[in-house]
Amino acid sequence: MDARDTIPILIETSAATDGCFQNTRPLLHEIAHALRRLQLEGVATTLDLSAIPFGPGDERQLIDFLGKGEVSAKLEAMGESLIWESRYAGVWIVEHRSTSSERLAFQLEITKLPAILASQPEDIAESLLMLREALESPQADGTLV
Amino acid sequence: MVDKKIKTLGDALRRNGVSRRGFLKFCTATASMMALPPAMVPALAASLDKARRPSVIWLSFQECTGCTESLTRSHSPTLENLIFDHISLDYHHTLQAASGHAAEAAREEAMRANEGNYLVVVDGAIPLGNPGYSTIAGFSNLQILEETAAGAAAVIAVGSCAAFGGLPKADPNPTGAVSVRDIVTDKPVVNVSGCPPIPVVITGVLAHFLTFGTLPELDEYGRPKAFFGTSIHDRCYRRPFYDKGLFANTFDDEGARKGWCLYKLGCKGPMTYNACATVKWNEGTSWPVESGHGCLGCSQPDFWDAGGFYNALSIPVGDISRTTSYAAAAGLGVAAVAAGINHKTKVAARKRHDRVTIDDLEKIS
Amino acid sequence: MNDSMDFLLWTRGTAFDVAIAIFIIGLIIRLFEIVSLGRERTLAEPKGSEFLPGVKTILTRTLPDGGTFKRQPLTVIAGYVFHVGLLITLLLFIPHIELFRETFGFGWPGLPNPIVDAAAVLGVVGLLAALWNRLTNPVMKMLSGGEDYLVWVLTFLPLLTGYLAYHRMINPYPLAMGLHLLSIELLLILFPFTKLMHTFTLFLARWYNGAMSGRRGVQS
Amino acid sequence: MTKATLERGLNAFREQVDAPVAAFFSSCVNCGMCAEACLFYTETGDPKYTPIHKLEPLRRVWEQDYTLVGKLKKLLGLARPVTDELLREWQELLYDSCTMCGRCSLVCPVGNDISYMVRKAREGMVASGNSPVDVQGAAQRAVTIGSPMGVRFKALSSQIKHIEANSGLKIPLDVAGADYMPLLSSMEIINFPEYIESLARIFRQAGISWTLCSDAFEATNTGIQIGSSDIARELVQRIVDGAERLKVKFVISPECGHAYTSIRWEGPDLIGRPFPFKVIHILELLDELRASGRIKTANLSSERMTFHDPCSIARKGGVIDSPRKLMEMVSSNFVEMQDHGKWNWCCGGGGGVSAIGDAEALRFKVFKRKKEQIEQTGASKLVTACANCRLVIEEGLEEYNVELPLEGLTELVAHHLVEDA
Repeated sequence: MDARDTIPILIETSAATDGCFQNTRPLLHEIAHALRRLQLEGVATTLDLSAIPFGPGDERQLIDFLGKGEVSAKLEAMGESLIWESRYAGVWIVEHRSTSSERLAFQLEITKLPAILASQPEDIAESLLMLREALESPQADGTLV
Repeated sequence: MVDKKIKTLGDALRRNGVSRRGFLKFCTATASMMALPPAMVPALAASLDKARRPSVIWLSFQECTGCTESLTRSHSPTLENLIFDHISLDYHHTLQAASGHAAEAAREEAMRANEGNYLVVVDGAIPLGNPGYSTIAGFSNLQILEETAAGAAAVIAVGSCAAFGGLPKADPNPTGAVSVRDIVTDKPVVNVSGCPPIPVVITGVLAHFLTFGTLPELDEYGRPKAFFGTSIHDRCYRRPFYDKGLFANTFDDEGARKGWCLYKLGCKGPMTYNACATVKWNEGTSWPVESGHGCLGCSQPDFWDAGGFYNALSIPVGDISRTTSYAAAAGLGVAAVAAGINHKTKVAARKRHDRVTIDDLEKIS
Repeated sequence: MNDSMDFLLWTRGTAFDVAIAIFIIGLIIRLFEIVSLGRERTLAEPKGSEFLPGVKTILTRTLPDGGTFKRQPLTVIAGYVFHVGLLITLLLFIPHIELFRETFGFGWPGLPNPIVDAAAVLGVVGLLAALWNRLTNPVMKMLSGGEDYLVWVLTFLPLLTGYLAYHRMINPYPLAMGLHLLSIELLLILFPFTKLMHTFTLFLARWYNGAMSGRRGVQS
Repeated sequence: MTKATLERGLNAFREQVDAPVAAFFSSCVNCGMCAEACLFYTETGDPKYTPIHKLEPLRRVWEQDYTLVGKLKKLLGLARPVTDELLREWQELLYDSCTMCGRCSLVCPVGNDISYMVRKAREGMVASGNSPVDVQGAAQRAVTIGSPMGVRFKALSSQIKHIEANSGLKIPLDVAGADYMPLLSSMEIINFPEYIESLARIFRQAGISWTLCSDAFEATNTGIQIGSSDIARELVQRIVDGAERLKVKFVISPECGHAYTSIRWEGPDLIGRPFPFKVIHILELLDELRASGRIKTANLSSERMTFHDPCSIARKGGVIDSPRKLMEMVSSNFVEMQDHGKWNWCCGGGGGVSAIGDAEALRFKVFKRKKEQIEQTGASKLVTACANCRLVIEEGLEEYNVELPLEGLTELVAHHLVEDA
């Protein structure tokens, strides 16, 4: 949601202006190169979209262009994060938000699976401990689960 | 306030129940904020996990508090909190609860306890014209800065006043204002210029110090290259229009409405190095050029004296048409004299003319 | 003068004022020096008028005659390429037009930057060719003195520094732009006192030639 | 005060610098294009013959006396002065190797009229005693005897008698109130008297009232060639006096290049007042007679002919179309040279060069250009309208062993003239 939409002032935007800043196209080329690299060498690439000089409309144009693919996930850790695969397999969009829904980071990951979706080894170790603990200590009401 | 027993940032986060995923997300956000390449995230995570808690002393001199305002209104509150919660801001005029002798005592205590390790953040220029122009608790800005900087690990000059003298130093500089770098020469000084500076740049520098215990790489003006490495012009989304020769001529013409380049309206983007074009302002909402106004060049030294804000960068600073008219007038005067001399020389030559006859064709030998 | 911003401000400020003042004063002096010498009255019955042939010659001498072109193609081509490149760059680059607008109170449309950029490259190439020609052509080599090479340098530097500044090949930009301005200031200061004056006096020269010929009913 | 001195020379240079000269020197960027227009450079390849370079002495005077920087340089001792030595060295460049043909003035991209400046520079050379001795002699003869070749009226008188006796034509002499007064060049009197006969023939047919003048027949003006307005004035004055005495309406400049320049263009300025008569070139007059139908020709020659434009008449006099119309009156097979009209190449002997003995070898060398030009046309006859060009070309062709007859255009017209009587 664009904060500007709530300002009750009419901003004239001609059709010509919308998305004509030409900043999306070069980025799409970069994505294509990254995909090729992933395909041939298995090397993942992350593009930080906040470092790209976007004009008004550019970002929306890019996201619309990439579209939505089969997978989308929501992560709840220090606020919400939205992660979805675009209709181009291997191109993932990762948006991190804070607890007050401010965007913290916005990235494109060209990878098989964004690292943040995978369970982290430390967390796995911790959860194993927790699970064992739970199994070893009998429940007060006698049920296992 | 954070529990003083917690030594590292990693501890603090875990104590707050943050998962590894959460930490990774935090690192990603921090890297993005510090304008570090995403590939740096794992290294950042390792460092941040072990990051220690520094003491920070914030000094305000000839300033307008705009820099502090900018910082406290910074977006990403969670992230800010995390960083700020983790530093120990032991002295800050505007923000601290203590006042008077108690406040000064806090500063002295922090300096003593963290000798050689604390950070000094300065906003505002230092007047050298007369120490009385700006004092705190009876001490001149110069005295306080010299004294505080002596035991610091590094100094961060926040805002163009501290970094370059800023508005106080603008011609004719009535207070004899100078920048932090003019005073502090034996300590690393990081300039985070801008009027005001971009808030995440301030936190970015703090995060860098926090994470790596070092200062980021600086440009020739002592500014972190990560943020000041490229000019506004080079990162401006309106750059294609500049290249095509499409310019707004007024603030309400078709070009302005279509978002064409603002060069002719005085945009100083080509000479200005800052991160506005990508980081943007007000929670990433927009930035001056996107709002339809050219860059003022506020992160460059002496931008106040760099000619009219609405004059194109190629226009000289002075009143060129006045210079031209005066020069033309002077030129006419001098030229009239030069012309008179030439005329006289020629008339004299004519007068001296000896009629050539066939008898004097030969040379005297 | 310890950093590039100070340098830029100086070149955009004091230095520019001084340079433009010397340029204008010098220019007027030179033109007055020339015109003050006057022309002899001509009493012979004219065969034609002076004015139109004078104007015609001003225009026609812009094109080379076929014979010269055949004998000295390099001089002609290098001269053209460099002059056209320089004039396009000088007069049709938007930032330059803004400067003229500020000075004279009016401007004119410019060209897209890539075209100006190409023109600047042409200008540089043309100048290099002209220098090579000057160093190798026996006539030009014999005629040329220090001033000819000075004038070449004075013309070359603004094009070069402008090109480097535009492409941001000198960093930081304030240094690049300051160097560009400084090179122009050098050019402006020395302009009225060197052969660079031909920029203006060639109109006088062509007019005199055309007018004196026109009066005799002679083609010029 | 008599005798030439450096000081007088410098003063003369100073007098000669005017606004056009200053504009020309200010505009020169040493592009060297004028060299390509000059046959002394193209035929020798020696850069010192570059036209603008020949003006170095005048340029120095202009720079040092009439420009701020030059005066400053002079004051600081940085200026290279004009010395006797320099002028001696430049004599060859300003006289031997310049016919003032004006071709350089036509190609200069900044519009410099270089031959205009050479004419002026010669004033300083004369005043400083650096004019060629041979031309000095010619000037002395012109002033004392009345002709550079030493031709006195007696010689003309006997030629007149000879022509009248042979042709039965009447050559009017000193007839007051006649309309036209033709001038002659000494060469015509001595080498090409056919010209006088042709005039008489054509004028009789056209019914023109004309007269020769016994004390003003010589058209050539060595003052113009050597570059002395004072001497030129004296010579022009004689013509003006003669024409005024006979009260003629027109003075006819003969088939001679520099005579046209001196009497038509410089004359009134030299004597300081407009002429009470008009000056017309013989080719212009013939063309007028042709146009008005007063003369007609017949039996056009089918011989391949080409025409050499004398520089002073064509390029510097603007008489270009008339000779072509006249050529069409006499030849059905007229071919142009490759560079003709205003672009013609000089014969190499104009501007006094043909009078300089020391310059002969150089003159023959650069004649190659004209020779090639003529040969390219394949013509078997060369026509021209200048006695000097004619002589120089004849000598040149002889030097290169080329057999080619030359004829004056006026004679050729007379030859084909349809006569009533």
